Amino acid sequence: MSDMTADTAVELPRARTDWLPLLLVPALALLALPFVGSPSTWVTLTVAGLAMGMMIFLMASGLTLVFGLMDIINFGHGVFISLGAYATLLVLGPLAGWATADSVGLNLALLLLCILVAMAVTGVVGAVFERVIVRPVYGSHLKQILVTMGGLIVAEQLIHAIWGASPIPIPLPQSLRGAFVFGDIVMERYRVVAVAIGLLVFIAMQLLLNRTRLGLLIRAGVENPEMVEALGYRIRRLFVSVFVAGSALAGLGGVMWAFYRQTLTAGMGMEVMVLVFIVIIIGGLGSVGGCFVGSILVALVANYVGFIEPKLALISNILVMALVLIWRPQGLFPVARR
Amino acid sequence: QDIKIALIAGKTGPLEAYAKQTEAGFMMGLEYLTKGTMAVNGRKISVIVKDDQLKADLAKTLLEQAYNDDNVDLAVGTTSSAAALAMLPVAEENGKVLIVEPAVADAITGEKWNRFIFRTARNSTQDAYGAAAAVPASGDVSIATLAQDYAFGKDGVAALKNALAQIRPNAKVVFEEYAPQNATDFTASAQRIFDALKDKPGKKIINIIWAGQHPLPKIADLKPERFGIEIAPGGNILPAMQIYKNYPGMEGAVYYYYAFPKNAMNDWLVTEHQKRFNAPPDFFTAGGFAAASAAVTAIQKAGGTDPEKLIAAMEGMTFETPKGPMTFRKEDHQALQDMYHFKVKADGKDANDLLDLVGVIPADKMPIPVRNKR
Amino acid sequence: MIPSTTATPALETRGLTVRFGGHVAVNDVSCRFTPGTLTAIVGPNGAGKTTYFNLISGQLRATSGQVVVAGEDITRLPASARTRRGLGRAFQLTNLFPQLTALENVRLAVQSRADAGWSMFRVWNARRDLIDKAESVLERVRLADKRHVAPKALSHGDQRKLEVALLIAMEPKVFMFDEPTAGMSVDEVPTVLELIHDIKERGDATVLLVEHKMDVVRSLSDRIIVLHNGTLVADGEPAAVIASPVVQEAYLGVEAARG
Amino acid sequence: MSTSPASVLALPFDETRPRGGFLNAILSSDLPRSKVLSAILLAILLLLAATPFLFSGSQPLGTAAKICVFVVLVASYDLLLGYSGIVSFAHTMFFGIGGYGIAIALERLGPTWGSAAIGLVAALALSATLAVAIGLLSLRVRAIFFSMITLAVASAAAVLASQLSDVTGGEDGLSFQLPPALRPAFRLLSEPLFGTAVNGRLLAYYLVFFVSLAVFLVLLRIVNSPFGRVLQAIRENEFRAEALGYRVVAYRTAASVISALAATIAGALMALWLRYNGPDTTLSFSIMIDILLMVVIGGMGTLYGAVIGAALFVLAQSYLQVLMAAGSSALAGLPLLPNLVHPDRWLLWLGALFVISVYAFPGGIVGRLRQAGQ
Amino acid sequence: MAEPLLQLAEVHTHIGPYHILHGVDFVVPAGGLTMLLGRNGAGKTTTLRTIMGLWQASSGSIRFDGRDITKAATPDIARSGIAYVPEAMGIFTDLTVRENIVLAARSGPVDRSRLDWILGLFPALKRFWNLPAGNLSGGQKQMLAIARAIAEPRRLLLIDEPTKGLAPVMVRSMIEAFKALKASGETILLVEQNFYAASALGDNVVVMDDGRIVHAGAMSDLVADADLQQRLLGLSLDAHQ
Ligand SMILES: Nc1ncnc2c1ncn2[C@@H]1O[C@H](COP(=O)(O)OP(=O)(O)OP(=O)(O)O)[C@@H](O)[C@H]1O
Ligand SMILES: Nc1ncnc2c1ncn2[C@@H]1O[C@H](COP(=O)(O)OP(=O)(O)OP(=O)(O)O)[C@@H](O)[C@H]1O
Ligand SMILES: [Mg+2]
Ligand SMILES: [Mg+2]
Repeated sequence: MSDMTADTAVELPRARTDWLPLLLVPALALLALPFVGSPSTWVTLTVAGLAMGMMIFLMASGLTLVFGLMDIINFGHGVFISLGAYATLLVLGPLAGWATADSVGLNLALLLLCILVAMAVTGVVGAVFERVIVRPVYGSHLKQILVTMGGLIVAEQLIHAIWGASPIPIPLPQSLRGAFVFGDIVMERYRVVAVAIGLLVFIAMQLLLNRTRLGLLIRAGVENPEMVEALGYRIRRLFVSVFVAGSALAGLGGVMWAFYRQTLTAGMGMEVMVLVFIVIIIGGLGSVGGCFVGSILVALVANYVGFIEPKLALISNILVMALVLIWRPQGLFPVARR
Repeated sequence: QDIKIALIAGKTGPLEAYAKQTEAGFMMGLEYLTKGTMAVNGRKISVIVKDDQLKADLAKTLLEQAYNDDNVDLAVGTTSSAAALAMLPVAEENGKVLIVEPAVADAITGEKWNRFIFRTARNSTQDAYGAAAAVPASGDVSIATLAQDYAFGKDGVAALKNALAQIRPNAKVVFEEYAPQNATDFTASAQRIFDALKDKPGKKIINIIWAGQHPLPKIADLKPERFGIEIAPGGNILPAMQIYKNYPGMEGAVYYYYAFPKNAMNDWLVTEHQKRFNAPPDFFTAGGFAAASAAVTAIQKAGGTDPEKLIAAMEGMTFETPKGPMTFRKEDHQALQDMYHFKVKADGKDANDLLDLVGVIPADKMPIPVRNKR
Repeated sequence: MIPSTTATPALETRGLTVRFGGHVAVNDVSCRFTPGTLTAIVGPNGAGKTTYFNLISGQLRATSGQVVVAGEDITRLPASARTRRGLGRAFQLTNLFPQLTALENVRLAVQSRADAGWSMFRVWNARRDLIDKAESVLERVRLADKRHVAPKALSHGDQRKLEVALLIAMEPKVFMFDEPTAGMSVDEVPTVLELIHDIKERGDATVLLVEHKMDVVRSLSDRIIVLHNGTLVADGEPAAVIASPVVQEAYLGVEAARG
Repeated sequence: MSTSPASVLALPFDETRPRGGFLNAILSSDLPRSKVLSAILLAILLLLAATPFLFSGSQPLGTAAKICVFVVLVASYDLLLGYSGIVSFAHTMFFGIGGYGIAIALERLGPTWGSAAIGLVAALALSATLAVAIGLLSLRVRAIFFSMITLAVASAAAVLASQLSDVTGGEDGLSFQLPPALRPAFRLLSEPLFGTAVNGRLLAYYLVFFVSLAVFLVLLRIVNSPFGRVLQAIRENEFRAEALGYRVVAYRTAASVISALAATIAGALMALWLRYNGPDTTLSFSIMIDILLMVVIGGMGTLYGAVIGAALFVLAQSYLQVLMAAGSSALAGLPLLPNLVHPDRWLLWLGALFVISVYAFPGGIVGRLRQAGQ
Repeated sequence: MAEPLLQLAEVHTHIGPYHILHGVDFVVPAGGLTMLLGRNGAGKTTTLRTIMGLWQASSGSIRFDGRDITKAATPDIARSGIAYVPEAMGIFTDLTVRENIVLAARSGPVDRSRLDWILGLFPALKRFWNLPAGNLSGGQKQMLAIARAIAEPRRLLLIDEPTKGLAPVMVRSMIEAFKALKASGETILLVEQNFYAASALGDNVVVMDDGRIVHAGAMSDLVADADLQQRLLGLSLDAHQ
């Protein structure tokens, strides 16, 4: 709707698309092949890595919106992941039968329901969080870190208070367990589902941010909220909705992560936060595409390195980040300076 | 005058659940052993509970306070091994007894030990012997280990290798895989292990030595049975073991499971615990209970709380616990105790009905080396 | 054309060029600036004037060409090192320390000039001389009564004056003014012009002035150079340059400028 | 213009006029500028100086020592954050280096002053080198990227400390002995002074106290020097500072180095006081967050804020659980409330404290007091 | 006479503790171009910001098009048909020129002929269409700020010093643009230091000093009356010395 360059009488220069980072993924996969050796192992590792990347992306996408576009460092993002995970209990409690039912339909419906409920819960809590915790500290990173860290501690404690401190095992729906086996290649079923959902979310976000002026408005609003208001946009309302969307996405990521780990702990969201930060920095703050590529990159490298030289697995994420930042100091797709 | 006991545990932080169990077990133990009077030798017992938040420095400070400011007669703790290790010198400086529960590091009754230290908890080597004992005693057995890439994991693997050499010479560790401490994706590790094991003759087992979130389901989902590989998980607290349900038939060794020991103390514990907390007692509940038993038995035997008398009484002392009798070995004050060889049930009645007992591994079948210097 | 003096010029650029992708913002500009002269740089918006300044003072790195100050090639030096070699710069878009007081803004410039920045074990206000000098500079731009006001609370015109004050406080050998009077009210302009005039009169300083107000240019400059699309297209006596067709068309518009 | 900012901003005094006096010289002309603030600072100073004689028991002394150490640590961080506008998450790394320097040296080389000196010097050298390296490599990038890089560096340091368990003791950390003069058994005076035994523990406390005081005063001088003023200018507008002739990267790197050195000293003091060092004590991310909070509560960009922030926070941390225990038993009859103030929920209140204090003191406590004073 | 488009009555504005506007009173009639003049620090910018709701008037009233907008929120004021070019231009430096203009056109894609007209006025914008606006030259940024304000028709334009930093030839095209806008029925309130540009355009003039209105009348009167010029613009000069 915003593409007014379409057929104006004045010939306007076109923006160029940057394909290079996208090529990085296949290049990396090909590079790893000779080192891995066995093609079937390579396929297994690659597919697993892609799927893990999708799950990381789901957890990180909300943060890239909130942190990358709105410039709010939300250390509490992790708790929304946990909260989304725990919200599955609201569904799994009454509908436990759907998980063990021998019907793919029911199993998937259960997953979908979990996702919807979790997104609703985290969205609402996100709205409250924004209102109570974050709003007074727009513009000051430092205070954001502290306040969201405080919010994180409080929320984690509340999870403890509500659901108890012990880890809670949750069942992965019957038909999503196990793996497809093709010869020597294995593909976990759940990871296939994760890929589907990840792609869906990615496409939806891309459309929303690139086909509407939403992304522009957010970025402009961060730089100069006064001016955006003077142009007639209600930036406050927009920011709240973005924050809510970011939280709901974290909730979605949390559900996916919960079923992957099959155990709930209040700290499970916080544990992935460093990874999530690394991913959005690699991607370029605020770039959904970058976050997507970054997630896959990190997960793939982790798998290849874990197979080829496990000693390095400990620092593979940081290594990837360092290399990417040396190549592109602003991340793969810098949103700010194109 | 009251008998004062300090109980230090990591009550807040990621291991909150463990500390809760220890505390509950300890209090129930006192209650059972004093028949509800909470008094020994006519002296009332008061327990001061302190939270070290799993921090070593705080644990150390709290123990100092307990001995100096609160004047406790003896102390029990704590959840984290690092914190427990930091506490050891404090006991020596103050010349008072410290019963270590449930920290497992070997060094506590090994190189870092001093004569004021007693441990009711099992140590890592006992875990390793348990795991080794769960391995078949005859035929070729090839084992691959999966452990976390830091001192705890490395020591665990070394201990397992030792234990196997001692009691299961037919089994060999053929491959050691170390993954990052906070790893969540185990595809690469599993592939490496499969590659290492699949062409080996005889029984093939993956032994997992892991603290925290268990990688078991991730490995199991990759279908090791394709290559005839079995998984031997360690024991854990009940909520963590509930995942085992999905993989019936797995065998391993565990420190405590509520349905295994058959004795009056355990029967009382299981019924009472079920009544009060609506759940069976767990790993650390039993541990806390055992620590309480050690304390009460020692005070009764020593006829008071004089540290030297306590030490004299406790060396070589045998005391009852929900796991049956335990004995503080004279040399290093480690409580020697039974372990249990289990098999995961095919269909349990409820969420906590998980394990079948294959056999008790008696304490005297595990020749735990003495590692301290006296 | 200005006859080149035999003495080494205070500042010289040789074939200075900068490219942004396909766009050449400054294209092969060679020029010498002699001490004691004021050179006005004019040209349409986007001609490359500010970019030229950026290349000289080190905010941008040149794609090719050299910047030479008093015989020394400084092309590779960072901005701070160039400043210490006597290049001073005021910015077109006001660029100050928004939360520090006006006085502290100026004092920092004075302190840099006195090379006192690395002194760690002395209390700052023990250097009374720096403070006195900063105050006298504020006096000269008529901001003395606002010396405790931070730039973010100053009106636009006052911020412009403070920008000029910083440059004066640095006492450079080469002064570069980028539209110093833009947004300044009619009654304030003369103050600034007087200041610039004084600097020029002292005779040892070299002044470069970017300015769109032609009456200002005419009254102050000894020489005008014209940039157009990054290229130096004219260089010479003010009257002659202003009368040249390229200035008349590209810069002033087809009709002659007012007055 | 009667109401223009210029005339309203009639300052209570003109800070550009240096004034004489001993106090002024010691405090580098940066006086507290508020009566209440001065009174609080003086009270903190006196209390810290007299703690051993005012309170008995090991907890108050431990708390006071911790306050001293954190004042230095927080002040050194404020030099980075408040004065230079650099957000680094690697500050605990330097704290840890100091701690490990002392711990490793005293453990390996024996409990002498010489080994402590060697440990400290080595730690300072390592810290300075690392600070220069990090500074030169990464202070050029955007602020937020720098923060993230330091986050990665800090976690790498923690991993390293855990991996090098032969040297660092891994997760367990290191317990060690102090030089004889600092041990509790050492008596300087045979008679107690004002009822307090003048022993090695007391000497250790005063060592911590006076070194902290000295480092603090040096930092105070540095931030009020022309150098400190340049740092503030860079924080405000680095581009402009560079144009004014200040080499931004060099200044920032220098600030990082100074701050790292001070943090290293703080770490060394911490280790000396605790006779222990481990990853949780000096390296953990939660300490980093505590530091941030102390800076912000106290007031960024003023070193007095560090004093107040550290004192308040350490006190809260040490006594919050005690207070809550009292509160919870006082509220025993009521529904829900006792649960919320149960000592195990202390983190909940700490979290709330984070949020509330940032709101209640947007300019920190010092900012609030100074405002009120005008 | 019909109600003026914009009317300020006794407007006082405080910024923090400082009292900046001391009862500003003036009207902007519909359809014309009103100049707001005054020396530095007189309060011109503060007046425009108060109209836009970016500072809150502490007392007095502001009416626009028959509605009281004194307490309205900035976005609502903008939506009622006011466009604003701030003194500091308010360019979104991270966004491209195109994206800046896309945002300014609130109701959808810019009308093609209008865009052609704007890019005809400011060819540089066309040339740097996909360049981040932060990389534009000072004058080009100024052009973009104005292009943004006129991307869609509005009832009233508030423009703070549009000619600063513009080359003479651009000042000319800007004057042409304002004339065209005036002809199409838009009303303009312009703050300007460039008295000559001002006199070429203004229908009415308002002069401020020290947070108050010191003169209001027709521009032709002021241009014709050298004494008045001297008194208003020279007066402040004397007062300042
Ligand atoms: N980083 C950049 N990338 C691409 N183009 C740039 C960049 N920086 C500047 N330009 C372009 O270079 C040209 C020169 O800009 P400059 O600021 O030097 O102009 P100027 O002569 O100072 O104009 P004005 O009078 O408007 O201030 C402009 O067209 C600008 O768009
Ligand atoms: N944010 C602020 N805080 C405090 N005072 C301010 C602030 N902004 C402006 N002022 C003061 O308000 C007065 C009027 O400023 P304003 O910017 O409205 O003047 P102006 O007429 O636009 O001047 P100029 O022609 O220089 O732009 C000045 O004295 C200024 O110092
Ligand atoms: Mg320019
Ligand atoms: Mg103004």
